[in-house]
This record gives sequence, C-alpha cells and structure tokens, in this order.
Amino acid sequence: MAVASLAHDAHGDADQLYIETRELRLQGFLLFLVSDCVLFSSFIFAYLYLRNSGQGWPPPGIHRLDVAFAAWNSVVLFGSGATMHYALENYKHGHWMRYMWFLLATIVLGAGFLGGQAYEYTHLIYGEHVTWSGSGIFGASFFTLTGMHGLHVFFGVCYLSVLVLQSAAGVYTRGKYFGITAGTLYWHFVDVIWVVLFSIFYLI
Amino acid sequence: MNIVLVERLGAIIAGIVVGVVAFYALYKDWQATGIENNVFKLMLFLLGIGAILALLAGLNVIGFAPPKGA
Amino acid sequence: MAVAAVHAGGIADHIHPEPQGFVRRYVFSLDHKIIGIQYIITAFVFFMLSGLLAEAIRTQLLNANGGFIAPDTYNEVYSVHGSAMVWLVIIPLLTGGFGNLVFPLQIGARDVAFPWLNMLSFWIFPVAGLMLFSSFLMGAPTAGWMEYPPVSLQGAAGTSMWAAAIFLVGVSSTMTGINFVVTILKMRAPGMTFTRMPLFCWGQFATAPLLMIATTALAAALAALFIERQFGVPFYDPTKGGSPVMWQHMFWFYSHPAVYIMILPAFGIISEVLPTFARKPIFGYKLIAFSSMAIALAGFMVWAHHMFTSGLAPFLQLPFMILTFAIGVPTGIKIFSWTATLFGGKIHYTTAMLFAIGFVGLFTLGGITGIFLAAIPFDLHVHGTYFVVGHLHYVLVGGSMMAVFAGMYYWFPKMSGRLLNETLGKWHFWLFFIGFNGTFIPMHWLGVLGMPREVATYDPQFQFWNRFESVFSYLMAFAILIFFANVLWSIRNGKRSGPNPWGARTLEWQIPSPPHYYNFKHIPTVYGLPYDFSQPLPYKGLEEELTDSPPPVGVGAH
Amino acid sequence: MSFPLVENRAQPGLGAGFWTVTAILTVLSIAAIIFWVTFPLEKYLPAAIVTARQVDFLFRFMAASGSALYIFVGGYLVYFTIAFRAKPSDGPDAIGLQIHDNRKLEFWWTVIPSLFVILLSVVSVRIWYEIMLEPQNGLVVEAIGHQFYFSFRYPQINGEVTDEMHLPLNVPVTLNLTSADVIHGFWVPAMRLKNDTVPGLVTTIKFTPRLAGRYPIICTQFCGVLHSEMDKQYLVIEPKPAFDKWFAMWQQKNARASNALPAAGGAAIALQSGNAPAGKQLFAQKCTACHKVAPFNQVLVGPGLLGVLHDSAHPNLVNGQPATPQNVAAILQNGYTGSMGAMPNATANGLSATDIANLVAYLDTLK
Repeated sequence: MAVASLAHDAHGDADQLYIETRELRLQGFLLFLVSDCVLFSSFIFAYLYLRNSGQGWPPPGIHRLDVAFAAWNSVVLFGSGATMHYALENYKHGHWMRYMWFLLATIVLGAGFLGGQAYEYTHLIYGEHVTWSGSGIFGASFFTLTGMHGLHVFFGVCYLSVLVLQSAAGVYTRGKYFGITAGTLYWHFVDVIWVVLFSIFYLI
Repeated sequence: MNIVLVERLGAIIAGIVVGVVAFYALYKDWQATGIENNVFKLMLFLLGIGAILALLAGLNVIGFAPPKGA
Repeated sequence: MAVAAVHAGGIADHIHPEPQGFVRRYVFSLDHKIIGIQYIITAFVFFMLSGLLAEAIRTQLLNANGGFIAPDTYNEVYSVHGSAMVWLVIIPLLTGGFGNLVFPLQIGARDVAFPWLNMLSFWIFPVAGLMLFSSFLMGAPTAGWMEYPPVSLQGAAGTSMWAAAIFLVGVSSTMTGINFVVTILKMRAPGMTFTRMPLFCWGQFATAPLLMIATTALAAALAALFIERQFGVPFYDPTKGGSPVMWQHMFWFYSHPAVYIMILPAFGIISEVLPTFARKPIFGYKLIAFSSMAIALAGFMVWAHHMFTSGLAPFLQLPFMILTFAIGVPTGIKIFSWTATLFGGKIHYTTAMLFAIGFVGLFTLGGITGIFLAAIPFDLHVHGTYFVVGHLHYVLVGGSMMAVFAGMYYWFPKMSGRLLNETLGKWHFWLFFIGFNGTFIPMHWLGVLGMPREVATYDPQFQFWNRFESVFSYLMAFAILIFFANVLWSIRNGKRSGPNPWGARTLEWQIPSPPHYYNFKHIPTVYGLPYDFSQPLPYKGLEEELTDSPPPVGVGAH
Repeated sequence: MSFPLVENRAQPGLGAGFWTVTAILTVLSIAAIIFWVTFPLEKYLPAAIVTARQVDFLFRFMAASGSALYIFVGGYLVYFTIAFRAKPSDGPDAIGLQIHDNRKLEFWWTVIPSLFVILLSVVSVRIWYEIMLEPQNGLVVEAIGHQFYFSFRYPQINGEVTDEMHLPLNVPVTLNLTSADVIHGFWVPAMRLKNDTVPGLVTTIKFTPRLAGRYPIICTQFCGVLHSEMDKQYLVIEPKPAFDKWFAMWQQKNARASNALPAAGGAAIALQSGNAPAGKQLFAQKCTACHKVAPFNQVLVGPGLLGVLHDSAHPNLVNGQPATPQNVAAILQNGYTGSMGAMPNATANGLSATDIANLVAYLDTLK
C-alpha cells in the first residue's frame, strides 16, 4: 500500500502542524521497522551460517519440527494481520464499532498465536528434551529467533490492547489517529517476519 | 573520617538533592501533555528512582557492604 | 525530493514557548544544541578516561618485560581503551555532538525531527559509558575491542557488562540515525535542494543510514554473545557446534561501516572548515558529496578484509580485496579536492585551519597504509601486528580526532559566543602534531619486523622504538591537556565572537551565537549554494535574525 | 535562479612557483621510489620461504607508489598553504579565486587512481595465486594451537612435538592448522605468512622453505592472559640430513613415551561381525557430541569419521596407528588422551564388546 496514502487521507480536524509532524513520525516509524528488520536478518544469517557449517539438519538426535501445527499457528497470525487491516480501513471510513470488533479480533488471534507458540515450546522442551542451551545450535537458533519474534508479537498484543483502551477513551479523533496507523504497520511487520521465520525453520 | 564514610555521606546528600529536584519538577509538570512532556516526565521519574537508590545505598539499606575485615 | 512546502502554522512557523526551569533547560533538554553540547562534554570526559588508559598502555610498553601493570590488567586496559574510544568518544562526538549541534542549523530547521528521541538517545549514552567503565570492578573484558570468542566466552563478568554497554550505545546510535535521516529528508529549509546543502550535512546524510542499519547487526551479535555467556546457548562455542568465525562475520559487518561512521562526519567538518579559511568555494562540491555516499554504500561490502587470515575460504577473499581497493578511489577524490580547495585561496592560519590541513596530511598517510593492508599477500604478513595499530590510529586519531579538534575551534564561538584562545590553540596543534607522528609512525616499522598486537611484553629487540613512541605519546597527551585548559579558560574569558567571527557563509553563521532556542525567527528560503565568496548570500528572510525583536511565539503552539 | 557551477572565473595561470615545486616533488618522489626499491628489507627480516620475496616485492611496489603519491599530495598541500596565505597587504576581507571545480582535472584524478587500483589488483592477485598454488605433494605437518604454546604433529611420529618445529630445506610443506582451545594466530614473520588456528576448523597454508635458519613463531590473535608469552617457540629450517637426524630422534622419543597402545598390532580385539543399524543407533547417542559424519577435516572435537576405514589417504588414528577395524576397535576399547581432548574408553562410554563390534560395522558402512 502506498505509504504516502497513509499520511494524506482525510484531514478531519488535524491542523497543518499535525499533518506535517505525522509525516515525520510515519517516516521515523518505518525506519525503526527497517532497523528492527536488520536485527532479525542478522540472527537469520547466524542461523543459516550455523546450519550449513555443521552436520545435517536437524542435528542427529533431534526430530524434524511439527510443520502441521506450526502451519495452523501461522494461519492464525496471518488472519490477525487481515483483521488488523480491516480495523484500520473501518476506522478511516468512520465505522467505529466495526473497527473496535476487528481490533479485538486481532488481539484474540495474536494471543492465540502466542498460545500456540507456548504449546509448541512446552512440547519441545518437556516432550522431546530439545532445550534452549541443551541441544546445540538447533536449540540456540530456533528458540532465540522464534522467541524474539514471540516477544515482538507479545509487545504488539500489549500495544493493541492499549490501543483499544485509548480508542474507548476517545483519544483518537477523525483526523488524528497515528497510533492506529503505527499499530497496523507494526503488526504487518511482525507478520512478514513470521513468514520468513516459518519458511526457514519449518519448510526448508 | 575514612573513605567509606565520605562515600556514604556523598551518596546520601546527592540522593536527597537530586531526588527533591526531580520529584519537584515532576510534580510541577504533571499536567503537561504531548509526547515531549511525557518523555520528560518519564526521565524525571527515572532520575528520582536513581536518587532514591543512591540514598538507600548511602544509608546501607541496600547493596552488599564489604565484609568488616576488608 | 519534495521540499517541505510552507503552509500557515506548519512545522516552519511552529515555535513552542521557551522551556522553563533548570532541569528542563539544561538536564532533560529537548533543544538539539543543548543535547549536542551534552554529547560533546560527556564524550570528552570519556576521552580523558580512555586517554589515561592509553598512557597506561604506553608506560607498560616502555620496557620489553612490561612491569608497570600485571599482564591481565594490561589486557583489560587496552580492551576498555579501544572500546571506549570507538563507542564512547568518536562516534558520539561526531554523530551526536557535532551532528546535533550544527546540521539542524545548517539546513535551516528549528530542531531535529524527534526532539524527545534525541534526548532519550543522549541519556542512554552516559549510562552505557558508566556501565563500560564499571566493568573494571568485575574483571573487565580482556580480548580487545573485538572480543573474539572463544576467548571472550571465557572472559570475566566484565565481558557481559561490555556487551550490554555496547548494545545500549548501539540503541542510542540507531535512534540518532533514525532522527537524522528523517530530519535531513523532511525538514530542510524551503529552496534547499540536496545540491544546495552544506557538505557537513552531506556527511551526516551519508552517516545516518549506516548508524541506523549497521548498528542493529552488531546488536544481534552482542545479544548472541551475552546469551551464550549467561545461559550457555551455543552460538560461538566450537565444542558445542557453534562457530567463532561467525562472530567475526557479524562483528565486522558492523565494524567496517562503523569506521565509516567515524570518518564521514569528519570529512564533512573538513569540507566546511577548509573553504571558509581559504576564502574560496570548496573544489568539486558534487564530487565530494557523491563520494561520501559512495563510501557509505561500499562500506557494507568490504567487511571481510579484516578476516583474510581467519580461515576464510581463499577464493572468497579476492572480491573483498578488490572492493577495498576500489574504496580508495572516492577517498582519493576527496583528498585531491581538499588540496585543490587551497589552491588560489587567501588562507588564514587559524587553529581550526591548521587542524584541517593537518587532517588532510595525516589521514592521507592512514589511507595509504589502509591500501597496504587491503592487499592479501601483505596482509598475511602484517595482520594482527603493530602495523595495523599504526594504520588505525592514523585514520582515527590523525583523522577523526583532528577533525573533532578542528570542529571544536571552528564551532566553539557558535556554541558559547566566545572564541577559543588562538595562541593556546597553536601550541595545542603543533605539540599534538609532533607527538602524534612520533607515537604512531614507528608502529608501522615494528609491525613489519614482527611485533604482534595486544601484547603486554614483547621481544627486547623492539624496545628502542617502543620507548621512542611512549615518550612522544606523553607529549601528545600534554598537548590534549592544553586543549582542555583552553576550553575551560575560554568559556569564561574568551574573546567575544559575535554571530560570524570567521565570515563563513553557511546558515548557522547568519544567526546570533549562541543561537536562540528556536534557531530562526522565520525559516529562511535558500536559492543557491552559499560557497561563492564573490556572490551575495543566497538566503531570503534572515533580516530579523540579528535584531532583538521578539520571536513569533505561540503561532500554532499545540 | 540558481548559481551555475561553471569555471568561467578568470582561470589563473598556474604560475612559475607551481612548476618549480612540481619539479622538486618529482625529484623527491623518484628518490623515494629508489629508496623503497633498494631497501635491504631482508637484512632486517630474512625471507625464509620462496613466496616471502614476492610479498616483499608487493610491499616495495606499494611503498614506492604510496610514497610518491604522498609526496605529491603532501607537497602540494604544504606549498599551497604557504603560497596562498592571506598576506597582510590583502586586507581583512580579501577573497581567493572563486573556482568551483574543473571538469578536466576531476576527470583525470578519478581515472588515474582507478587505473592504479586495477594495476594493484592485478599485481596482488598474481602474487596471491603464487602463495595459494604452492605444490601440494610435500611434507604434511600439523600445528595445533594451545593456550600459550604450539604443538606439532608429523606423519610417522606418534604423539606431538612440543618444543620446536623443524622443516627440511627446499621440500614443499603443507601445514594444517587447528587449535585445541581458542583462536591463536600462527605467524612466522620470516615467512611473511600467517593464519589463525581456529578450534573446530582445519585451515592450511602451503610454502617451500628456501633459507636455513631459526625463525620465531609468534601468536598474533589474542588468546588469553599469557598471549604475549606465546612468542618463545622457533621454526628451524635445516638441510635434509640434519632434519632426518632430528626426525629420527623424535620418533624414538615418542615411540617409547606412548604406552597407550603397543606399537605393533597389539592384542587384536576379538572382532565378531557387528550389525550396522544397531551401530548407527549407538553412534547417534554416544559419538555425535565429538564426531561428525563428515570428511576428516570437519573437526567438532574429534575429526569427521566419513570413510575412516576406507579412505586410503586417511591419516592414521590419533594414536598413530593405521586406521584398520582392529585398531579402531582398540581405540574404542582403551580410549586415548591426545592433544585434541580425551576420547573416553569403553567403560566410560558404557560399551560392551558387541557394542564395539556394531559401531565398527557401522563405521565400515560409512563410505
């Protein structure tokens, strides 16, 4: 979606100063996402480097990950991406109640994804004794990367719940709703990172 | 007046002065809105916490004191 | 690039009321100039601390079997010296200090894009600095500023503290990077297209993306090291399947752009100082600007020239060698352009000009030894020796620090309204120049002959040159003390400078010094490059700046 | 209305002073070139191997061209600073020649450095090839870095030589470098060659000694508290007869010392035919911590075991015995504490005789 369109939609009650500072904040937030993306890609480099420097993958003694369950988990996360998108669109067109429902749906789906991750972690750690520091480079790279992504999702869920409270308290008006735009951008960023992580851990 | 006492006294005085300045400024600007002021209030609050920690450390409430012999 | 159009009440006209109270004006200030000065002061405090460490190193190397400090203390001393100088002195001074202080004024903005982010990124910096120096209390890192595993995995608790401190400084750098990129892209004065921006702003514009992107790559490497040391997660430990060479890849992928972060703003300072005191335009403005961008981009592609001897597959080393040679070309263009700037000028020998010319002289020598090191066959000989130590000090001290001193003498009037004393400045320059060369030229010869790096004791045959270096390093330290004395003395009773003591033509010199908190009463429009001394100043709307009429406060105040 | 960047300013003549200075600088740079070309580097640092001279040539080439470039840049810098100073007669606001740029000059000082970069790349790559393409078939020696000393392993000497490294004159050498603990830097300044010894990785350097003598071996990668003490060992290059005498002396010394296994075949373990799949299962549980199913030089703690029983070129076992099923079984039974860490014996591993047979059968399947 054209980033510029995000900043130049209906002005509503925003004055000139807010419009110009919103462009700055939007650009600043996007650059933050870029630097966060470099953080993930650096860890992904580490994972791929370790993966082909050692012996076969997964290392002997560790079974392949359960792709089916993770696939369902990813569907939940991508679903929450879609509901978030609709939440923003509804807000822009003023359907306030629908926006709130979609936002709550996003939070529920996001929490669901976290639940799924937690289940997979407990299954791995207690079921198959694949632990963070105990099972060589597989444990190191898998738990660090998916754990960091999980933390990002958790932070996203907290941010969205604060967004719900703020919207209920009427903080966001017709023209001033950068918080919601930032939340949507962040959520889509987290989705994109999971697409990459899912493919490099489960598919290849 | 050995060195340990000087350090404790310094920590206590600094803790009090900085704590008072931080929390007074925080009290004065409590109503200010906008992101700049919110971050300003956050930094003041952290400064206050740091001052309290220094004060407690000065009063030997927290922080492991070196064993008597050392 | 669409220039920020001027609408009524937009950013250009918005002047918030003056901050009240000591805490808000000087401690947690949102004003980019105050934050710039805070950066400079804190960075110079750390500069003194790690300068003391440097003198401890030189005293230890006075004689072949050392004896000044124990070997493991010596390892801690040079590791913290290296880390502090890189992350707590040069990067904050050039990006946070001069960056914050000067470039918003030069592009005609009231402040950076996110003042609160600026304040936050400053206040992380002294905390991280104290964390790094507190690592001495718990066994400081001993494996040099590079902290290669597996040695850094065996280090004392201080290595984890080092990783956390550098992670924090990295966070502060990333925030500064984001702040500066948005400010340069969006908040230039109307009419100031990219090719009318002063060259110091080009330096910052080339550095900011490096700050933002490269630093997070290091953050990942440091986080992995921290996790491995604290929780035993095997990233780098070879006995558990990890790979120490991976750390080198991730570290140098950051650290080579980092050395360009440390030199591109210095190029910017020199490209401002030389034309002002030669009373003529910079030679080849476009070439210098675009070569800064070329160096910043190429900086990402050459990191493995630090790893020619660390077990990298041989055929993989060739592209890094050739790309590193290629970076020599834009750097050469800059050096030739600076020399050509002096041709046909009316050169005033102010201290800032002496430092700028000294920079061009010394940095060129550092650049040439850099080309030596890039050639694989010769690097196989001198990697990890004092030749490398000589090269890096030539580009960092002879390069960045000389530019920092030039910047301090040049912009001190703009910071404080007073001139730094010129006679003290001349003493500072000449003693520094002699001391610096005496300290670091012999290192090249010691490296070729066989003195390894990071050693507390060495082969007695090198004792003469090491003593020679140590004596000159004391001279250099004394010269820097003269500089500190000069600054402290001039704050109170330096000569008053007025708005434009050097007759310079960039925007920051057209407003009173020290500037008001809102910088410009009315944002000027720019319709040309300011460097031509024979033309009138290409700015419109600066008439009221030097009068003491009140600023239009409260217009569009939120 | 923007200011055109043109050079139609009055283009001043370069002046007589400029050309005299240029002449002086040319003479100086020629002197510098001659100095570097004739500099007796080998008096200070002997060239112990064949390619050392090529590296010296590259150093002289870069030093000469670097000095010439620096003399010109530094010379003009100083000359301009002095010649174009603001004289008191100029008055306070005199301005220089407002030259913005000079397309022709800028063109040349981009093209000439680029050509020089290409030339330097060609020279460096050619010399790099000579270093990398040294002959393979010579003496294969291993240098293993430890915390604070290097140890060396020669074929047919079981165990390690820990004091000096001896090499015969004019015999090509392939030096395999690895480390037992941390990264060290194996550097002999006289050879102009170094490489890091990385634990878990075997890196090789190849060279041909040409000049007899005793040359220090120095560690150039920080490896711990006593890193600066790691410059006490020497590489001794000597004619073939002297080397053979030294080699024989060490063979006796180590043969007597290594009591781990009798030199001859020893009491061959009664080896029944094992069952490979069971062996594979055992291998996954017990051996993957230190060994990989990968070529010999893929070292985790111990070497990779692919083709251990089949690869004729496979170096013999760590205890110096040839890699036959009996010897592998023997080492599984008795274990061995070598430089690279300890191989636990059967009791420590909880291996019964049938387990050993199964493991050997499985290793047999690893082609």
